[in-house]
Parts: sequence; structure tokens; C-alpha cells
Amino acid sequence: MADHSSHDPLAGIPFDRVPPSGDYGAGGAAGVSVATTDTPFIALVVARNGFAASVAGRLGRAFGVEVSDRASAAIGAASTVVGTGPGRFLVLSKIEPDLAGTLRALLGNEAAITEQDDAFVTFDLAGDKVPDLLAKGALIDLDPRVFLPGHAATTVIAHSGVTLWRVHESGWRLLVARSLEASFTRFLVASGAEFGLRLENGTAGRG
Amino acid sequence: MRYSFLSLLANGLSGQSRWTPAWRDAAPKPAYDVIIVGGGGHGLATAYYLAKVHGIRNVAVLEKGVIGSGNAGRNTTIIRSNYLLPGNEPFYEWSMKLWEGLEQELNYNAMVSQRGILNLFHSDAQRDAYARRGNAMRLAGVDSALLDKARVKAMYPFLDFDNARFPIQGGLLQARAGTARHDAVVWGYARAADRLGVDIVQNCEVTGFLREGEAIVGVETTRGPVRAGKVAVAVAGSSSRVAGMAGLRLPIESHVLQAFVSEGLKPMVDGVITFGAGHFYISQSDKGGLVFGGDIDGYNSYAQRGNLPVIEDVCEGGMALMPRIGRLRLLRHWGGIMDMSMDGSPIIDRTPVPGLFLNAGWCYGGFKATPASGWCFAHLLAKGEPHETAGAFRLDRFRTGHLIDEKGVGAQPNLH
Amino acid sequence: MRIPCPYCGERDAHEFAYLGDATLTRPDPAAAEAEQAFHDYVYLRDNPAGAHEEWWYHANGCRQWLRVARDTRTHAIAAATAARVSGEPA
Amino acid sequence: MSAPNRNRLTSGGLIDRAKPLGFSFDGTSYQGYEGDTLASALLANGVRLVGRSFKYHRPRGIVAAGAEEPNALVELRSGARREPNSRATVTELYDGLEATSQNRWPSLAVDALSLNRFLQPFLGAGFYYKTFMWPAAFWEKVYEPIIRRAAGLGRAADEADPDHYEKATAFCDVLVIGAGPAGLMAALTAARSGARVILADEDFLPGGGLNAEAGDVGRKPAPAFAAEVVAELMSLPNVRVMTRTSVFGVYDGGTYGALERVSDHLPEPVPFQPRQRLWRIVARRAVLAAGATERPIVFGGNDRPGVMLAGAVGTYVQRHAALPGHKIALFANNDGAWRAMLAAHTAGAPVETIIDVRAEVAADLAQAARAEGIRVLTGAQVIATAGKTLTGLTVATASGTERIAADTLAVSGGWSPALHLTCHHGGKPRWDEGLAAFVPGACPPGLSVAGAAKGIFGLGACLKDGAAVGAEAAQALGFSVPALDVPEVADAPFALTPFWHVEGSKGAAFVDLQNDVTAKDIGIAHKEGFRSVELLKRYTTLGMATDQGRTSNVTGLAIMASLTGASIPETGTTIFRPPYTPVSMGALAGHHRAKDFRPVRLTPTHEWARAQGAVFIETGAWLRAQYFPRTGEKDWLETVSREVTAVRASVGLIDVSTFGKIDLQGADVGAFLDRVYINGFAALAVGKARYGVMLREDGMVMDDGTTARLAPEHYVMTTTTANAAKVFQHLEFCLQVLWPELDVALSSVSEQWAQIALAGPRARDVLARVADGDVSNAALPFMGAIEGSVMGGVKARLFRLSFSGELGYEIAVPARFGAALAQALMQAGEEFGITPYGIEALGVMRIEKGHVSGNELSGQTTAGDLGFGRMASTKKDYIGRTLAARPGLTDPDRPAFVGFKPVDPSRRLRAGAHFLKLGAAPTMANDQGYMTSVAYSPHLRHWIGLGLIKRGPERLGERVRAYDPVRGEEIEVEICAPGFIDPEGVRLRG
Repeated sequence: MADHSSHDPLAGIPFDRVPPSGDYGAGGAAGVSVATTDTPFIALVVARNGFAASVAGRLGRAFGVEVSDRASAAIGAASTVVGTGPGRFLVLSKIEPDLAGTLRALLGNEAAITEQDDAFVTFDLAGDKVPDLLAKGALIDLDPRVFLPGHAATTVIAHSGVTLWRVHESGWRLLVARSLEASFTRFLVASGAEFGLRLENGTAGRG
Repeated sequence: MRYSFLSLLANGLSGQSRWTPAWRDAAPKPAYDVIIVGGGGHGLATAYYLAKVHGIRNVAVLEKGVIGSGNAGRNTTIIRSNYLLPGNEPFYEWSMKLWEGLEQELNYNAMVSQRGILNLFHSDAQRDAYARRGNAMRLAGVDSALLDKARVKAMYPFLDFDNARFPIQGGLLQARAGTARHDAVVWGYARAADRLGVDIVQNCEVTGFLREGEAIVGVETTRGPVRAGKVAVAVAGSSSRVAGMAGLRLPIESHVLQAFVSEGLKPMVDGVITFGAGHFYISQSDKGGLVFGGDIDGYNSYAQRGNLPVIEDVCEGGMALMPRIGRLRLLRHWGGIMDMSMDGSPIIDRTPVPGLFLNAGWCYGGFKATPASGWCFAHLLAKGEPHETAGAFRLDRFRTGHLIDEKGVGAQPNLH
Repeated sequence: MRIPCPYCGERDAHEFAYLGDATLTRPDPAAAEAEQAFHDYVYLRDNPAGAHEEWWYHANGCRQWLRVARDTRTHAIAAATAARVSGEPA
Repeated sequence: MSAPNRNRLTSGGLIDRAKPLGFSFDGTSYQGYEGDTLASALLANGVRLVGRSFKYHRPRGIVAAGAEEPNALVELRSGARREPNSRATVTELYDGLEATSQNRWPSLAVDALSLNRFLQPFLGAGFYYKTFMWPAAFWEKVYEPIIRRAAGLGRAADEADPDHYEKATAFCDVLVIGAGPAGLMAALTAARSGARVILADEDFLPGGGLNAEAGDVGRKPAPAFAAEVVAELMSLPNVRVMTRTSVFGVYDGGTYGALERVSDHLPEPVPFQPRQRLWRIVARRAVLAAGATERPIVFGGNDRPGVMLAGAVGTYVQRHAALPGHKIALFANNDGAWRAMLAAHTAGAPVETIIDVRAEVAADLAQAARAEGIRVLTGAQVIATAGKTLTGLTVATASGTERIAADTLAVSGGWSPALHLTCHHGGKPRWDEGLAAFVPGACPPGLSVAGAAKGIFGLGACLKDGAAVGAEAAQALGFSVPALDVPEVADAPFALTPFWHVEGSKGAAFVDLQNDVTAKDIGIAHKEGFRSVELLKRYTTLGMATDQGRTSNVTGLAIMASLTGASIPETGTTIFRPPYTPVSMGALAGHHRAKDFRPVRLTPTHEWARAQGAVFIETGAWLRAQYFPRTGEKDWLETVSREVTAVRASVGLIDVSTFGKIDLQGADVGAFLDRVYINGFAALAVGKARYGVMLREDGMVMDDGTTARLAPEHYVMTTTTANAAKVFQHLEFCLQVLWPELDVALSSVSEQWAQIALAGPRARDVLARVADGDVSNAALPFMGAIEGSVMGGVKARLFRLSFSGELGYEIAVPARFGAALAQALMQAGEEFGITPYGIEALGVMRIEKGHVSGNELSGQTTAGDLGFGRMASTKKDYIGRTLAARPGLTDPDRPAFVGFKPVDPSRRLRAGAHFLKLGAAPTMANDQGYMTSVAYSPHLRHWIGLGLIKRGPERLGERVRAYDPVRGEEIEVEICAPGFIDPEGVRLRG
């Protein structure tokens, strides 16, 4: 991994390229680690009028998690259901190759399903300093005593739309529009450098 | 007292003891030929031109606070006539012409300073839009020049030409544009109108209208009723409220626009610059403060203050355009209430209520219009018909579809 | 300014887009005088100094159109409710 | 180096004598200690002249010890880090600090513009409004440049700021602003209740007035007490103590702006740290405990270096062990100043004389002073001063005048609560007769005030009040607050006799030291009628300087009040606007500057295009391939023409992923589309796409695009790149607000799908090699839309659309396959010479074909203007239909959409040119319309244009002038139909 420890962590990195994997910023143990991946299977479920509760219930039963029509992340072993708006759920799966098809079969006429496998880049953030880093872009309360595992939000971070949730005690997951990957990674690097930031760019080389 | 080198000299030698009030602090008389509601720049200019051009001197300007304490004292002092549409351009150019002779006319130095306005463009489409505008200005006999990047760089070498997210490609320059000392404009008109016999009545709030049948024949005020042949309203951010007292709903929303000034600095920005890839414009006052602003906050407001997102947006634009200003400090910010019309252009017209005339809808462009607004409103009041340069500013244009929408954003005031 | 989004919780206003007066109703285009009614709907506003009902769109959040009760003199927000209640057939 | 620290006490103070710090002022090196400010270090080194005033360039010294400082403004650092107008009094000393005096030439000691003092009699308030008008042309050329050069203060850096800035947001239950006695107690009380507390203080050393307090608190020295409380607060997990942080503004919804000076106490930021950080603090409740600001008494010669605020003298002595001088006198109207001066004397400051305007002072004070050998003059006034820096005073007493030697005059006219933040929502302070001061009026919601900031001027009372207000704030939020054991401090009674201005004193008497506003200027304003506070400020510039009149506003009001005979509150109140102290532009911008000003959006084929040699261009948030130059091509026009020719001759491809893509599902989608588009969609067959135009409700065109029906209840809409978000928001408004009964579910799929347009006569041949299924004309006819797969199983949507006028397809694949699709198409098209093209060529071809685009969709055009009149359905209502029928929008004279070609084919066309009839004068009245888009057509080998001209479609064949004076061009053009190539559409249907 490259070591990007000049004074400006983004020095020499073109703004229209995803910063490469490596250690950025302050030396020593990384205060934040960032791993980007293409989550394999994502679908957006939009309940049709009147079916939000029913859709939540069916999703919960199908994936073995507690799903409610709220801004929260129901995290299961293989699947996660995240509320992004009333009757709107992002479903993420590690194992369902035809997630949209499965959901269509499950929900029938109760919801509109769209494939979103490729719409997002997934940023997995870990480390004690994650809330401090995100506070440099987000205007929501991410204090770990307030924003608990399973809490989710769709919001703006550094002028970019983001859906994020806290996966566990020190793990946070962010979905960012695919076209914004380079730009958003720059924000993370610039803002996380003071803590030391390790970037593992799992999307590099694609495209 | 006429102001001159001699008057300054005499007062200097006498320990500044001979100055007299710049205008009388008048009490309202029972009746006037014309009452102007609102002692801002537009109201005072209207009074002045009524007296000066039309010989109508039995005029009162009623101001709820002290004159010039609304938007006239709360703007970024820019004067320009770089408009696109035929409904607007001749009017603003008439204003520019009046600015150019204002100080001698009023015997008051309003520091009209024609140091130019440069609108930057950052894309071909923006360049074409500015070319369209620059050509429209030429058709109206107004100066305009389309500068390429090299000429912009020669004027303002410190702009970010190398590392900008939206590189500067050039700019549209109106060299005759510039700034004026906003408070001095108010005081100059007040003093000149006063000398022609106009009563300037401060701390006199209009609380209602006197009516005879349908017609309005005067106003109720906190200092008693005052009758008038005609009542002319020029109250900017309060337009809807005052019109509401006459039972009118207007095509206007009141929005907050913030403005900013930095600490004083040695000269660094000569003219006015506007950023084309964000919401930011800037000039530097004679005192040295950078005077700058951006977009309106975007929601209805009468609070005269805004919020951080717009402040940050403006400063992001400033840093993107002029990265040398990072260590300069914002000294003060404030908000004014803009009467945002539904197509972004003003209204100077009679109203459906007999006896009531309206000057409103200036959005955030009222200051530069001050002289022509006064001139044209006075013309309408005196002659009963619109001045030739203000013929498009009709109240019924929304009904007929003869809109004057410079930005093409439609009936959404927060986007103008 | 912070808007209490019924779905997302309290959010800074910069996440929202503003549209203005929420007391207006789109007229019946088939009615007589429809053009007059549309003129009033599209252009005329009460523009009160005080209590104001207004539309805000949570563009960078749950994408709901919210009806927000706000005081235009103080910016104090009394309530925000969804234009269309989730889960309820209209 | 001069004698180091000759004015430094050998013991005491909160400086670390073991940590000397070197610094320079105007090129001379000095030494201070850790714990110094620049001002305290200068005083300790005997430096008294530090700046020149704004208007008269008079020599000025340090006046205060905090943010209220009007005089001691310097340029800090140098080069790209030069920071003008930095207050020496709040500048923390660091090793290597470099400071330079400003607003003087050639040097601080000898300033040419100090000659202004001879003109001072003529340069009274508002003088410039009364002159410089003749001759008119001289203003910009002569007078103004002189004024501008003389004005201003420091100089901005000439280069880009090299440091980083950040912004951050924090949330808390209780925000406490100010870590003085009241703030510390408020924070401690709230903290012990379990509330989330943020304590912010502008100083680097929390403690506020406790750090300059000579007495004990809780049986400990006051600074030690403060340190102990701070240590406890810092140990609590629910507390964040933010030093070097100024809360500068109160915004809506409990949002407070604050500036943290992360690195300003260092020569430069440590790697990866920002210089400063802007905080947005969202607090459910806040306690303002910002203390109070001392104000001076105005008298002739009161601006001489050596004249200081009494509290500042006390602070420098107690906290910094720095002596402002060796012969100190006090001029005051209150007991508090006596006590501060007696304490300073005890600490080692040679106080020799106390002059008090009051005839009677408390016996114990007078006694204590005399016991220390201090001379006491009561019923006395300072009427003049002497010396370049202060050497002596003239004092008037009942028995006459006398000269007194003094190098330092401590002045105190009383105290003004630092209530600035209470005004930020329009609250007006209230005059308190007893305190002779403004105290807070209505506060912003959730903000309460504690201690000296609300007019409580005793230390013991401040401690108690802080605890009470902190408790109240926490309780209001439902926290249960344990009782706090507040140390008892016995407060002496508050005793002050209001006194503002020594009338008849000799020499200029300055009210606003920074803006050089004198008592005489206020007299001018009075004579000329600028009497209300708003007019007074604007006319004289009183209180408009960088210190916002902290030490001058009330005095100015009082002087005006005495002239008018009105009371101070009748004359006006002092209102403060944010920010509390100036905030750097860099911090307000944070990360968002240069290339990170706004996020950049990259297409799925961005890296692929780069590898193909693309030149990229910013289009809104996107970066798109503009063209793909090849070696040997002399300019962009040659490149673009080659790309266009290649497409028209064979085949090319372009990434069009930037279009907005909206998925619509539900039983009512057809009906919904009928209401948002002017043309009909309900009858669109499955497997077909249709071009649609949508209007705003005011009748103007909003956007255009194609919508395809993939299944009976499933449609996909495309929008223009620029309007993607706007259209989505509009559709949501229609569904959620206007017609909530419709069964339509909207989802944005813009990011999911990469979309590549393939165009040219060989497009089908290429597609056939990549698609997995049948793409024959029968299987995929013009305007067909099918779902299938490409590249051996990659899910795809195939649309037969054409923007170029050629046989064309748009192929959508999941975004991760976008680049692979581009590569596959390139490979498949190799034998046909397939050519990647950019948005320039795309633009040329759409202009050749006569399609409207962004330049025509200006928001000022109707469907009729753009030639879509016949598309508009008359059988249904749709958004915008009613108002589009207004006379102004249906006027046949409106400029309408047509094509243009130059009469002389060698001439170039320019977008933005206006049209004039041949022979017509160039006037606005003769304006016929304008050119919207132009391109060089390699097909026709001349320039072509699109534009809007009055009654255009009726005038085909007519010649007009295209008038473009801003580019010095004017040519004759012929009006033609807007399709320059294959107007019958044979190619695209082939």
C-alpha cells in the first residue's frame, strides 16, 4: 500500500480519480479505516399506496429481521433492510443474485422494485474516530451514545447524498451514489487524515 | 446650506459649528397632494422627482422608522444596467444615466463609482447566454464587452485560473457599472427633496387607508390620519402587508437576502465581480471592506436575518473564486427583506384600487434602480401613465402572460 | 433552521427544497374562469408576516413533501407533516 | 534585541518563564513566554506604539486585553499566510511569531499620512459627502483612488491560502458560551446532571476573569480554582471543553456558529490539522456567559499610546506579569476600577495617582490607596494628555488644573455586558439605570444569560448565578440537577456614577478609536439631524469598525443623548449583528474550495474515456468527455468534425449516462404521464418509447426526454442531464401533493444504469455483435424499447432512439458494466472504424438534426415557440396547459424556433447573436430574436445555427442580420427549417 503522508493527503491525486488504497495522514495506528466495495446485490422497494406496513412485514419475515417503516437498518446475517423514506426500503443481500426477482415474487403488486446493485458504492468505516470524521460533513447527530447500532439516516455529507447506518459498535456503512465515489473518497481522506486513515479501495480497477 | 469646498472650509475654521440639519424633521400636515409610503431610496427619489420634474411639491414621505433603514441601508451598493430583456434593459439604463449625474444634481456626493462589473462565465453555454445579454445591451445603447480568459486574467490576476473546479473561461463586462454609497443616496435625495418643500416624516407608520367608497383618499398613521390626492406605496419588503391593508393580494413573496462585509483592507478588488459557477459576488468599499453576497436563503421571511447554510455557500464560492481571501475575516452579516416578484422583475403601476399606486417587486435589485424607480413612479403619479422605460412593469402582466423573466425560472420567487 | 421531518427526525433546512405557500389548491382546469383561477394559484400570495403554511421537499432525505407551519417573523417551526401519509391509500 | 522583558514582573502571572518564545514586531526581535499574548509580550518589552489609526493615521497603542481591542491590529505572519487586522490582544504568542504594523508609510514611527491631522478640522463626519463632486470625472480618477489607498487597514495575502480548513457539527443538550466564573459554574452544574455539555471559550486558557483575579476562590487562588473546575469538566465523558473557540452567531433551531482556532497558536498547522475549524453547534439550550467589556471615558488626547482600559492594565499585570508602564494613573468613575488598580499595585505595578470624577468615593478605598502612597484626586477630570507616547496628563480639579507625570493612564467608565449574542434574533437590549449599561432584552429561543453578561458584576454573584442558570437549563430538559456547592466570595457593592465625556477638554476626544470618530463628529451629526442611533452610526461610522464598537457604542449614544437632551434609551440601543468576532472566510468554506468546491460526478466510462485520450469538460456536476483528440489534429474543430463525420459515415459511441432516469411503476402511470406531459402516453404500447415535453404550471417548457413502456405498469423516463433532480422533485410534488390518489411509485435509477448511445449507419451491425438477442429492424424498430441482454448475459435495456439523426440506439447496462460495454462496442465496431465521440460532436449532430437542447429549453420558451405546438394534446388537461393559453404566450409575434445558415458559407455563426431585419437600425425595438445554438457542420461544410426569431416558421428563406457586436461580428443569415440533415428521417428509421 502506498503511504500518503505528505502535508496534504490529497496532493498529487487528480480530483477525477478515486484516491488509491493506502495509509493517509497522521502516522501510527489508523484512527479510521475505510473500505469500499460494490455491494453485490441491492434493490429499492417502494411500497405502493397503502402497503407500507405490509411490505415491511413481508420483508422482515423473508429476511428474518425486524423491519419497520422507519429510518432504521434491520441487519440480518445475509441481508439488511434500510428504511430510506416512508414505504421505501433499500434491501442489501450478500447472497441473492436475483434480488429484485426474489423481491418481486415476495411482494407482488404491493411494491415497485428496482435493481440498484450498481447505483451505490459501499463505504465501510471502522474505528473510534468515525463519528468525528463524519461530523465534518454531516449535520445530524452521530454521537455514538445517540446514534446506536441499527440507526440509519439518509442525509447530506459534504454536498453529497448519503444513506448511512451503524452496523455495530464501531462499524458504520455508507451508501454513496456511484458517480460520486472519487469525490466522496476525497472528502473522507481529507477529513480523516488527522486521525490517520487507511483506505482499502475494493472498487479500484473496475470500469 | 449648499455643500462646497467653501462650506467645508468655513465650517472647519469655525470648529464645525455652522452645519444645519440636512433635512427638516417634519410633522405630518392634514393633507397632501401625494403621500409616499416608505422613506427608502425609492420613496425619497419619487418625492424628489415629483417636486423637481413635475412641480408637485405638496408631498409627504411617511416612514415608519428613520429614512433609509430598510433595504436602502442594507444592500451591497451595486449599480449596473446589464439586463437582457427589453422590459428591463432600457429602464435600468435610464437609472444608470441618472446615477451618472446624480451628485451634481443633488449637491451630495453619493460616491457613484463606475469601476465596472464583470460577470464571469465558466462554460460555453454560459458564454453564449452572456453574449446574448451583451448584445441585447448593445441594442439598447448600453456598453458591454465579452472578455476572454486572458483579458479577465489581466484585470484580476488573483482569481483561481489554475485549480478551479469550474474554470473561468471569460466574462461579460459592463465598464460603466459600479457602486454607490447607499446611505448617501438616501440622504442626498432626502436633503434635495426637503429643499424643494417635501415633508419627510419619520417615525410615522401607516396603519391603514382612508377610503371614500372604493377610492383611497389618505392613510391612517401612528401620528394620525393624513389625506392625500394619491397614495403611492414604495415599501419593498413590506409590500404585501401594506397592499393587504387595501385588500390586495400581490404576486410577491418576501424573502431574506443576506449580505456580508469583511474587515477593512488595502485596495484589492477594483470593480464588482460575480462568480458564474456559484452564488458569490464581491466588490470593495472605499473604506476597504469587501462587500459580498450570494443567493437568497430561499424561504419566506420577515426576520431580517438568515442562516449558516447560505453564509457557508457564499464563502465557499468566495474561496473557489479568490483563494487568497482565506485568512480575511467576515466582519458582519445581515439580512434584508426582499419583495420577490413572481417573475423576478418589478412593478410600477396603478392598482385596481383608485387612488393607490404601487412600486414593488424589486427582488434583490432595488438599489441600482433607485433613481429610475423614483423618476418613473413620479411620472406615473404626475401624468397618470407609465414612463416609457417602465412600460413593461405592469401589475396585470401575470394575467396576460407578458412576463419579464430574466432567469427563466417561472413563478417561483426563491429561484429568481 | 431545523425542520422536524416526521420520518427522518430534525434536519437542517439545507437538506430541503422550498416551494412556498401550502394553502393553495390547484384549480379545476375544466371550471369556468379556470384561467383566472390558475393565475391566482400560480402568482398571488398572502405572504403573511407571521404564521405560514409552506411546502418543503426533503430532497436529500426521505423525499417527502412536507407541509411545514412556520412563523415568517421568527422562523419558529410549529409543525411539519407529510403531504401524503405513508401507508394510507389516499 | 532590546532588553528582554524589561517590563516583566519577576514572579506571578500565568506565564511559563521556563518557556521563552522569540517573536518579532516590525522586524525587531523580542522575547515573550508561553502564556503571553502578542499584546502582553509587547508591553513586557516596553513596546507602546503598535499601530496607526484609520482616518488620521494617529499613533496608537494597546488599549484592551481582549476582543474589544480597537487599536492594536497588526499583520501576522507573511507571504501567503499574511493575516491582516489581527488583534494583538487575542493573538496567542508562539515561537517565531512575526507581526508587522499596518496602515502606515513608510514606517510606524514616521507615517506620511499622519499629516492628515492638520486637515482634521476639515475632515469631520460626512465631509466626503459634501465635496469631491467637481469636476464629476475626478471622482473615480483622482479623489477615490486617494481615499481608497489611505483607507483600509491591513493587506490581504497575494497568494492562495495554503492552509486547510474544516467544518464540523456537534450536538449537545447545553452549550455554555464563556468559561469565566459564571460559565464554569453553569457548565459544571449542567454536566453533573448528566446532560451533554459543550463549554466553549475564545481564550486559550479557560477561566475568563478568574485568570486575572487577585483574590481567592474556594480557599484557592482564583486561577487555580478555575483550573480545577476545568479539569473536572474535561474528565467527564458527557462534556466537551472547547478552548480557542469563539461562538460567533446564533442561528435558527438552536444552531450556533463557532470558530475553533486549531492551529493559530503554532507557526503553521501540524500536518493534517486544519488551521481553523468552523463548528455548527446544535444545542437544545444555551447559556451565554460571555462576561462584560469595560468602556472608557472620552477626553481630549485619549488616544495616545499609554491610555488603556483599567481592567486591561489589571489583566496584563495579574495574568501576564507584564507592566504597561512605570508611572500609572487611573481615571475612573467607579469603585471596581479602584479595586483592580489596588490589586495591580499590590502585584507590583507602580500606581501613583487615582483620578476620580466623583467628589466622594468610598472611604475604605481612598484609605487603602493612600496607605499605598497613591495620590487620590476626587471630583477631578483628565482634560489633556502629552507625549508621543503618554508622558503626562493635565487634570482639572476643583482647585484648578495641574500636570501629572504618567506613562500609563488606566481609564474606566464602567462596564457593558457582552450581550451581543442575545441580539442575533432581533432582541433589543434594555437600559439599566442602576448599572448605567444595556442589559439583555429578549433572547433567542433556548438561550439564557448568566453572570456579567447580564449585568451581575460581583465575582461571588457571578459564580452563584452561573450555577443557577446552568441548573435551570438542564432541568428544563428533564435532567435532575444535584446541588452544587458554589464557593462563597464576598462581593463589594457596585458603585458607579455615570460619566461619559470630559467636555471642554483639549485636543481631539475619540469615541471610536478605530474609525477615528470624535466627540466633535457626534456634534456634527447632531447639528445635521443624524440623531437616531441608526443614522448616527451610518453618518459618522461610529461602531462600524472591526471591533463593532465594543468600547464606543454606549459612549457615543450617551454623548448624543446629552446633546439632544433625551435619555440614552430614547436615543437608541446598541444592536449587534453576527459574527461576535470576525470569522475567516477560509473556515466558512472548509473543505469546499479549489477542485473540492463541489463534488464531481464521473460517468461509468470515465476511466475508459481517459484511456481513449478524452478531453473532459465540466457540465453541471458532471465531468464528461468533450472530444477525443488524435495526434496531428490541429484544433478541437478538426477533432469534432472528424468524430461527426465518422458517425455519419459509419458508427460512433458516446456515454449518455448523465441523463436522469426515473422508473415509474403502478396502475396509473399512463394517466400520470398524461398529466405531466403535453402529449399523450396512456396509449403508448409496451416495448415502445415516445418523446415527451413537459411544462411548468406557468405554461413554459420545463424539460423534454423520452419515456419508454417496458411493461403494462412499468415505464422508464429520461430527463435532460441538467434537469434530472428538478424533474424528479416535480413528479414527486405531483404525486404526493396534487394527485396522491394515483398509484404510481417513483424510483431514481440514474446511478444504476450506464447508458451508451451508438449511432451511425453501422450501428445495428455493431449492436448485433454485442447484443444477445435479435436487434433487427423488425425486432427493434424505430422508437422501440426492449429488455434483453448483451455481452453474453449482461442484463440490458435497448432503446432505438436517435438524437443525431442517424440510425441510433441507447444501450443501458448496470453501471459496473458500462466501461466493459464501451470496450465491447469498440471491439465489435473495429472493422467499421467505430469512433468514440464527445459532447461537442453530440451537439453538432443534434444541431444538424434540429433538435432542441439546453440552450433552447431556457425556461423562457413555450411549446409553441419550440415547434411542439401540434404535439400538445387538446383532449386532456396537463400541467401548464391553462396558463400556456394566455395572450402573452400565444402571441404569434413571439420568437419561434428555426434554423439559420450563413449567406456567405465561409462565415462563422455565433450563439447569442441577435437578429435584425436587413437595413434595420440596431435598436432594442428592432430586435427580432437571437441565435440559440451554432455548430460547424462537416456534412454541409459551413456553420449552421438554431435560433428563435419572430414568426420564424413563416419566414423560411428570408435573410436577416445576425448582430453580434460583443464579438465584433455581424453577418447575413438565411432563415431555414431547423433540420439540416435528413429532414424526412429516412436514416434513423432505416
